[in-house]
Amino acid sequence: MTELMNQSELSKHIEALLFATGEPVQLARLAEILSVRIEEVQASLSLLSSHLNQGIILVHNGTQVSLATPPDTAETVAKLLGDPEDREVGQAGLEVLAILLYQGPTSRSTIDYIRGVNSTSSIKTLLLRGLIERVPESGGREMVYRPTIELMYHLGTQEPEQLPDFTVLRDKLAAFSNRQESVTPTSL
Amino acid sequence: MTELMNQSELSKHIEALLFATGEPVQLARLAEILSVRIEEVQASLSLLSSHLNQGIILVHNGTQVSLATPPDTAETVAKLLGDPEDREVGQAGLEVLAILLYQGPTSRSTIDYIRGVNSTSSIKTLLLRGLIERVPESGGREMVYRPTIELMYHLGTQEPEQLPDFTVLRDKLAAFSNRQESVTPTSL
Amino acid sequence: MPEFMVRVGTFDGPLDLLLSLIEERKLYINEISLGSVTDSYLTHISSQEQVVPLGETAQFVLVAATLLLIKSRSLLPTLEISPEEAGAIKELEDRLRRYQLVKQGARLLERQWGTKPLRLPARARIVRIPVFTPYGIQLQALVDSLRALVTLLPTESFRETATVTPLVSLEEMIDRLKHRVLSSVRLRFSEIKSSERIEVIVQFLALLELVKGGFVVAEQQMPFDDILFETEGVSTPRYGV
Repeated sequence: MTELMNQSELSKHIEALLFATGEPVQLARLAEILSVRIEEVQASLSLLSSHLNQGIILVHNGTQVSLATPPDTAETVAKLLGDPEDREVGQAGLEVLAILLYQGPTSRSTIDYIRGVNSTSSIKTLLLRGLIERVPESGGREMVYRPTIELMYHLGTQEPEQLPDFTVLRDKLAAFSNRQESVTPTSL
Repeated sequence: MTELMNQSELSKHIEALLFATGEPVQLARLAEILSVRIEEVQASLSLLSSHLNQGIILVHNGTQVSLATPPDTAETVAKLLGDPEDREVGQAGLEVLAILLYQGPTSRSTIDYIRGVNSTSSIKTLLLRGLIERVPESGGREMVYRPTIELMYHLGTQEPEQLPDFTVLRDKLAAFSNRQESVTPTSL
Repeated sequence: MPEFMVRVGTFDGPLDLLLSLIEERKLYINEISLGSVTDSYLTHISSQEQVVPLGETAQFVLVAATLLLIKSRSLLPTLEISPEEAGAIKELEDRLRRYQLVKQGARLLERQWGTKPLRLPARARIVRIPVFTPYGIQLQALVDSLRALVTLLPTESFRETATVTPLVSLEEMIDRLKHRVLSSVRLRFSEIKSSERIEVIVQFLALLELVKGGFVVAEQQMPFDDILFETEGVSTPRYGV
């Protein structure tokens, strides 16, 4: 059956899959189940995103995708289900998240260098809460941390790009990270 | 806010509500939450039904309504959810079950603390299988997880106290999780 | 010298402390502002008597060294600095600017956190799995997994710590030196020099402040030679002042 699916069919099946599992799914897993290439999954996701009605949105972080309710329905949904467990994140944790969201995947040593202080325990807590994950740097041998889809839910945003002041902060931070690569960090 | 909702807004909020609860909802309950009359809920449901994308459908029996996946996606959905590999509880799931059986009802943060890793997806899988349930902590406001009767059937045990090494293992777990209470998380 | 109240105890590393000192004064990050907060920085880390991890102490002291370099340069405009020293100053400024951006981002995230959360289904949709399956749960496997987990539970560990040696603040040192110079009229730097490296730098800066303030005059015969201080107005013949 799956061999003959066109993009609209694919998008329909992806929607059903995401709806039925109710949690984030790896793009690679979708491709496997539907016997198509990841590129086709991605194309179908764009299609799906544009066809979704307003009460359900698509959330993604690059490798994972899920359906969720949009931020402006949060209040109504809380009336039916109560407020979600939403423990606060401390200042140190917020700084680590800001680095990962606005600057992109970052190694622990770079996080320590940027904050001027050891971030091991903040990183550990964020990992425990499923807000960040540790993955091999793309094309490199170093391990880097990056935001999970779970983090997007708490921030009420479909993707990091929709965060306030995203491009401004990202570009300013990028200017530093390019410069830093060429300098040996002397003080940490 | 809800007082000024037009039909399209209503339909959006209903969609979000149905998506978030994951189970059938009484029309009367929707009307109550949205502060509108049942007739308006019904009208918005027709609108919603016509606007839904193909991968999710509206199921409706007169007094209750829910979202579901269309029949022609069942095979694909079964591949994701009914995958024998997925059906196994797995090592992570066993650990969560063991903690709940030996320690008694436990919050997610304590489960995470004991296992040293995030347990969200294991917990969700166990919930889905009906092996554990989520209930309010007795006398508290926190939500805790506990084993279901169905789990006891699977194990062929009438009560946790009959499990092997019950007291020894329970005491070790208790000693460890009590330590968590006394530690103030400093960095997060 | 203006007095500033420094909040004690809650700073997360030297950059956090330094940035808040600069932001309290509504200054831009540059050499001048860094020079102007040096004293407060030193006061803060010297008044900090709580136990902090060894690694962090080193971080605070490293930043202190760069600040003292900046301060010396502002007091002695002719002071030559090496390319590495210039690099260290530039690096500190860059790190602060970058950290300031990160804090901006953190504030935005804090404001947004949990206000309009996206929701997933509370309960996974019920998909009846047609054939009864025991989910692979066997009592033995379950007990084994718990036994293994219990042996892996971490025991309490202690972090390597060190107490920050209280440093003498610049103001304090100026007072102390003023007193000593005034009472002994003439003084050699070697006579009062502390054995602590950071403290020597503070002493040196304090003496420079005294010179700048016109309390004492200083004389050094040649570079790296001992420095002679005496009270202004002492009736000994002076040359070249």
